[in-house]
Amino acid sequence: MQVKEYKPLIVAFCCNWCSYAGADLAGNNRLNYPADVKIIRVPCSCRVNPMFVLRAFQRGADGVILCGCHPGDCHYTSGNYYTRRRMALLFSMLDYLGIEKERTRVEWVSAAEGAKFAATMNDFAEKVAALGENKRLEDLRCKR
Amino acid sequence: MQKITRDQLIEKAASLLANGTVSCVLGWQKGEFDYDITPAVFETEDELKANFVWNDFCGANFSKYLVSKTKKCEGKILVFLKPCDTYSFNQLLTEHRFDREKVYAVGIPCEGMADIAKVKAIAGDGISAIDCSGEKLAVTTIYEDAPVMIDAKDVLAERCVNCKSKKHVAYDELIGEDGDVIDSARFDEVAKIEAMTPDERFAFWQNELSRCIRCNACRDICPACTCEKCVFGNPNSSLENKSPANSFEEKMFHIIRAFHVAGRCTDCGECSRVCPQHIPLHLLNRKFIKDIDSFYGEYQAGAEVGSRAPLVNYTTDDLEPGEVFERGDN
Amino acid sequence: MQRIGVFVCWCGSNIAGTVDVQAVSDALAHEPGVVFSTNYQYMCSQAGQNMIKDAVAEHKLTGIVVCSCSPRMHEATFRKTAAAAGINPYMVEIANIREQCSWVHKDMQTGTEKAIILGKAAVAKVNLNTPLTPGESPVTKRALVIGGGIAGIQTALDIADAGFPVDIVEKKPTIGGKMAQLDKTFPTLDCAACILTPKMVDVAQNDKIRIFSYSEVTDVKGFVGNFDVTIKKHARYVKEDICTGCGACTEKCPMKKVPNEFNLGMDNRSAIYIPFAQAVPKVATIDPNYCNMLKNGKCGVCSKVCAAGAIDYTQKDEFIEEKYGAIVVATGFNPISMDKFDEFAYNQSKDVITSLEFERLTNAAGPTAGKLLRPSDLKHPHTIVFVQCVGSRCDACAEKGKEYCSKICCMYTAKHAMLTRDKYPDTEVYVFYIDVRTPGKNFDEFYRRAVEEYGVHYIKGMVGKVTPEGDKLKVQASDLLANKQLHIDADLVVLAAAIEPDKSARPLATMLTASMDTNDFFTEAHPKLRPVESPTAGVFLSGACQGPKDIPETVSQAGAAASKVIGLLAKDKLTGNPCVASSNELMCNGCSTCERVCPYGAITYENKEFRMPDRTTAIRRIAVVNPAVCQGCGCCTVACPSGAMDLRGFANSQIIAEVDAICK
Amino acid sequence: MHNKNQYLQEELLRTSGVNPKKCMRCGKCSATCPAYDEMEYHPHQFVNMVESGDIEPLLNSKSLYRCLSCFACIDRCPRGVEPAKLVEAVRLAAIRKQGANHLKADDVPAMLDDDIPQQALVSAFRKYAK
Repeated sequence: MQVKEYKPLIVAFCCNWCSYAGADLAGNNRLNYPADVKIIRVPCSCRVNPMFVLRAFQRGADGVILCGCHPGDCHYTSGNYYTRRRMALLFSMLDYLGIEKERTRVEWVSAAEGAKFAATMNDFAEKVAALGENKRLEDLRCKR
Repeated sequence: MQKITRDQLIEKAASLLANGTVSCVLGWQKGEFDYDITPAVFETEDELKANFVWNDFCGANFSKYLVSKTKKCEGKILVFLKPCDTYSFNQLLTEHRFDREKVYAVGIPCEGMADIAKVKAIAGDGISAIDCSGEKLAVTTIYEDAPVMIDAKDVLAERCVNCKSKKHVAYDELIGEDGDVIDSARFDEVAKIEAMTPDERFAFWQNELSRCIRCNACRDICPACTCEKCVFGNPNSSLENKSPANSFEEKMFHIIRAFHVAGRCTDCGECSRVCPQHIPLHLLNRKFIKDIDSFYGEYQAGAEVGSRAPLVNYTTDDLEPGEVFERGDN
Repeated sequence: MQRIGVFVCWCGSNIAGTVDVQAVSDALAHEPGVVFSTNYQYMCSQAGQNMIKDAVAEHKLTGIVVCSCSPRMHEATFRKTAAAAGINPYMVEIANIREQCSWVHKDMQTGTEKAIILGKAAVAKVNLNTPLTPGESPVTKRALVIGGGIAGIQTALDIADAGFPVDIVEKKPTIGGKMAQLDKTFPTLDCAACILTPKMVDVAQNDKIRIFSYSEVTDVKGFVGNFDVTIKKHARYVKEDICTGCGACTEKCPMKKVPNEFNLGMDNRSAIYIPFAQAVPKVATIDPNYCNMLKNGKCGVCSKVCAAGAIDYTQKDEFIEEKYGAIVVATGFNPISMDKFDEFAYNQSKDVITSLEFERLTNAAGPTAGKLLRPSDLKHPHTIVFVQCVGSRCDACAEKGKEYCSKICCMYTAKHAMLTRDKYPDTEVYVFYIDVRTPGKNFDEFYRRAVEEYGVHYIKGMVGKVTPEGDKLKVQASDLLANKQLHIDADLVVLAAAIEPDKSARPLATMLTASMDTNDFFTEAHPKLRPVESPTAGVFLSGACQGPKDIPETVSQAGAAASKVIGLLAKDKLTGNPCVASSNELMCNGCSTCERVCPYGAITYENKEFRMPDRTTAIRRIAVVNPAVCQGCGCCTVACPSGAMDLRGFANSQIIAEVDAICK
Repeated sequence: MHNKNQYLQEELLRTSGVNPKKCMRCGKCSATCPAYDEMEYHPHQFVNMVESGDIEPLLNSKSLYRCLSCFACIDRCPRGVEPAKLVEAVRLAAIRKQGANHLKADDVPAMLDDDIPQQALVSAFRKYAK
């Protein structure tokens, strides 16, 4: 039997003003990062509902990362401050449920930080790949 | 045994009905058994005398019922509030969920409520009657002639063992004496889980949540879950999920539910009380409360009306989501 | 069900080089809702756009997915195409398969696989798209210019010229800014005052322009076309409308030991002062930190000598609220502090000065009345060393200095050197440079003249150390071309200090919600194509607040900003962004959570009567979003527990559909 | 440009932690150097020569030992290049080339002398015991 090479599936939510532009800049500068990362554009990191994060995990994502403007630089003044609180609590809760904390991350990437975007994605993809498939979030109910 | 008696409460309710202050009374009445007490609306003194109950099983928090009852009832509603109920009462006022003018709140002291599961563990199954009027609970079963006498302290519900406050934060009138906010050990259980390894935590929660049958009792009883339409019951939300379709959904449901009430949950403990599967759901809510206290400073939802909940607030130097794992207490 | 057309762009080989575009269009053809799928070399070209229009007509498309470059690039283009083809522009979604796929991945197979998934996500989203129509809001036909330097002055004049009222807010007692402090201007060497002060007078006399001098902006609310701005007018203790600017008070004021900031502290002024002769408005200002009357109630001389009776010691700060349709930021620059550059002995010797101080030393209205005398002993300096790039072009990690080139130093140093040699042929002038950067009309010719005609010694190398010794400054420097170390006994050392944005810019940016780069320069909406607009609608950038600039460049940018403002104010109504939040009243709890997180105050509540399921009616409190005020961040949608609040264009269901498509 | 000393160059960059590509050729290091006149190759040349792989002349130059390690160049370099660290690395390379690059713990007692500061021994040990 041929063993299929494990490829993590990573969903990245990027705010339109900073991080999505940062991702575009990474592209403009031809900075490589794994194709496992798929970006979803949202107007602001504060648009990301914890439900979206869980939904991604539920549907088989191995890692979810949120990128937004640096605190203080939010296009909408304060959106990312709320994101920061929401995700701090959500991530802490996931950790409390015994889910690997490396599967979730929030990173502030400005429109000027193409290199940081690529480096972040490389690092995150590597960490998620090291964890392997996301079993825990799928299987909490079923005892095996 | 509770310090105030059923008769005192009926007398108070009857007089307020008689002088026209209120037009109906939100109180407890006996269900099928002595211990499954249900909320009820009373409109006359006779109804009160016939069915009103006040004993160690009157745990139900009435605050939530005010949301719909104030819209339906002509005139004011009398509601009896135990100390922990008053926090929910305030939280709902903060969220403009009912009209304060339509409620006459009577604060009543509470000596803690009994957990029927603990009673059954001592007295056994087949309980036919429980008398709470004496020093001890007298539990009669169909198997024994003499009632089993149980010390109320031994069967206190978990939330009452870890009671956070005997102080009423809202009322129009108080019967009996007011107590104080208590320095409870309610976060000890959370800390114990936090101290486990990730694998142990996972195993713990897998064991607990795997019992969930998605009856939605926790949601329906929760005084913070008063949404006109729950996202999990809304076919247009893309998240409609009335029963678990796949293995992940209990967790999704419980995390989201806990998240939706984070910063709004007063830790009244109703979710755990009503869970037919005895899942310690309060440990999810308390985790958020503990985190909020340690990340953003102590905050008690419902302690005052109009306070800004931690999730609709921020400071420019809040800790980063990545830092929650670096903290010593995690 | 939608009828979706998918259009995959090759972008020449930019996409097609790494993504099998045929495979992508084939794969997406089978997605739900897709009735047509194709690929083409350049979708954004006229031919590509026509292809879309034809397909819409032929296949009765209701939605369009373009797999191409970033939506930040061509979303607007394809939306226009859709509109021209008769589809609502918001039925278009872009799958970014260039910047976020073909350009970052090398392998054809992975690139193609990813492109297909991104395309599927876009298709999934379009399936849930609904036609959106932008709302309209009125435009307040008045502009605010923050900063009264040459940038602000030029912008205000140009806007006023088009017939719109403009207010200038300047934090100093007079407009004029840095240019008013300059002596001559490169490359033509005309005197700064001669070309600036007429413009200042024009501003004062223009009945469309109001000047709020000695004032600052303290609060900005609202949005493009409808800003509500609070301006704090500092008490100057002189009634502006009565003071004639005669200057009698400044002469009689007994407190004369106040460092004169206009001459950078190289001489003194009185506690009541007019910054300089051509100040606009030409009215006196009392410095409360030094005035004896204000400090301890003893004096009152100025009040006695003022024939007009303009002095008012009881004046208080005043807050003015005004509505504006557009805001221009022209907050300018300052030279950086030299405190961290110990090696140049700036704080040890008065004879080590910055270039701006040199400007004042050579200016006829300066502390030495235009004679080049060194500050310590007022003797004529015979050997002058100019050091370039002090604090510019530093490593990003270095604690001192800036990473960028300050752009203006090469030219003003050439100017200083040339003028010195011209006026004082007996001086030796050395300029230490790393590179001489003179890209500008007549700039290099100017620099060459300094070297060839005026005999300025340009030395490639840096000054390592300046040591004051007796009345000399020992300068140790390297000459890289001669490969030797030089030791020069100089009388005066002039440092070309890097420039940085004014300190007031950062808090202002926060108020305006305009973004800044790491150096606190304002970010432009597009570095090449929208250089005078901030990404925040209705906020425009003029002058050095956006990046280092010389005068010609500042003036042209100021004019450009003005033309953008005029374009905005010429409209009677603005069409807004239709991607705003809206609340489903049937689900709304009226809990006020959304209102608390909204940064724009766009959400209000009203009581509405509802029919309940049991046929009774009840009054419920529900949230209402003002679409003209909402900017569409979506913060409220997450705060809302019931999911009643949703964001058009980025609805919960749409994002979840994208998540599902990606995770399938 | 062909670089015959690639191995040595990489070694120098690794041991020094210096990136000579950051240099913008301003010459401030040389301008600031108190030992400039004693040197055949000056600090900015040092950086330049290491970058271009022209390392042999440096290894054989007395300049190497004229550097006082005063670190003025490190302090004042606007680009954070740290030339003194490069000089130090070349010195180490020169010593290693002579085979005298190792100091064994056993050799230390013989070298003990009341006049040698303890610090000198420790730093020598740290440097040559690698």
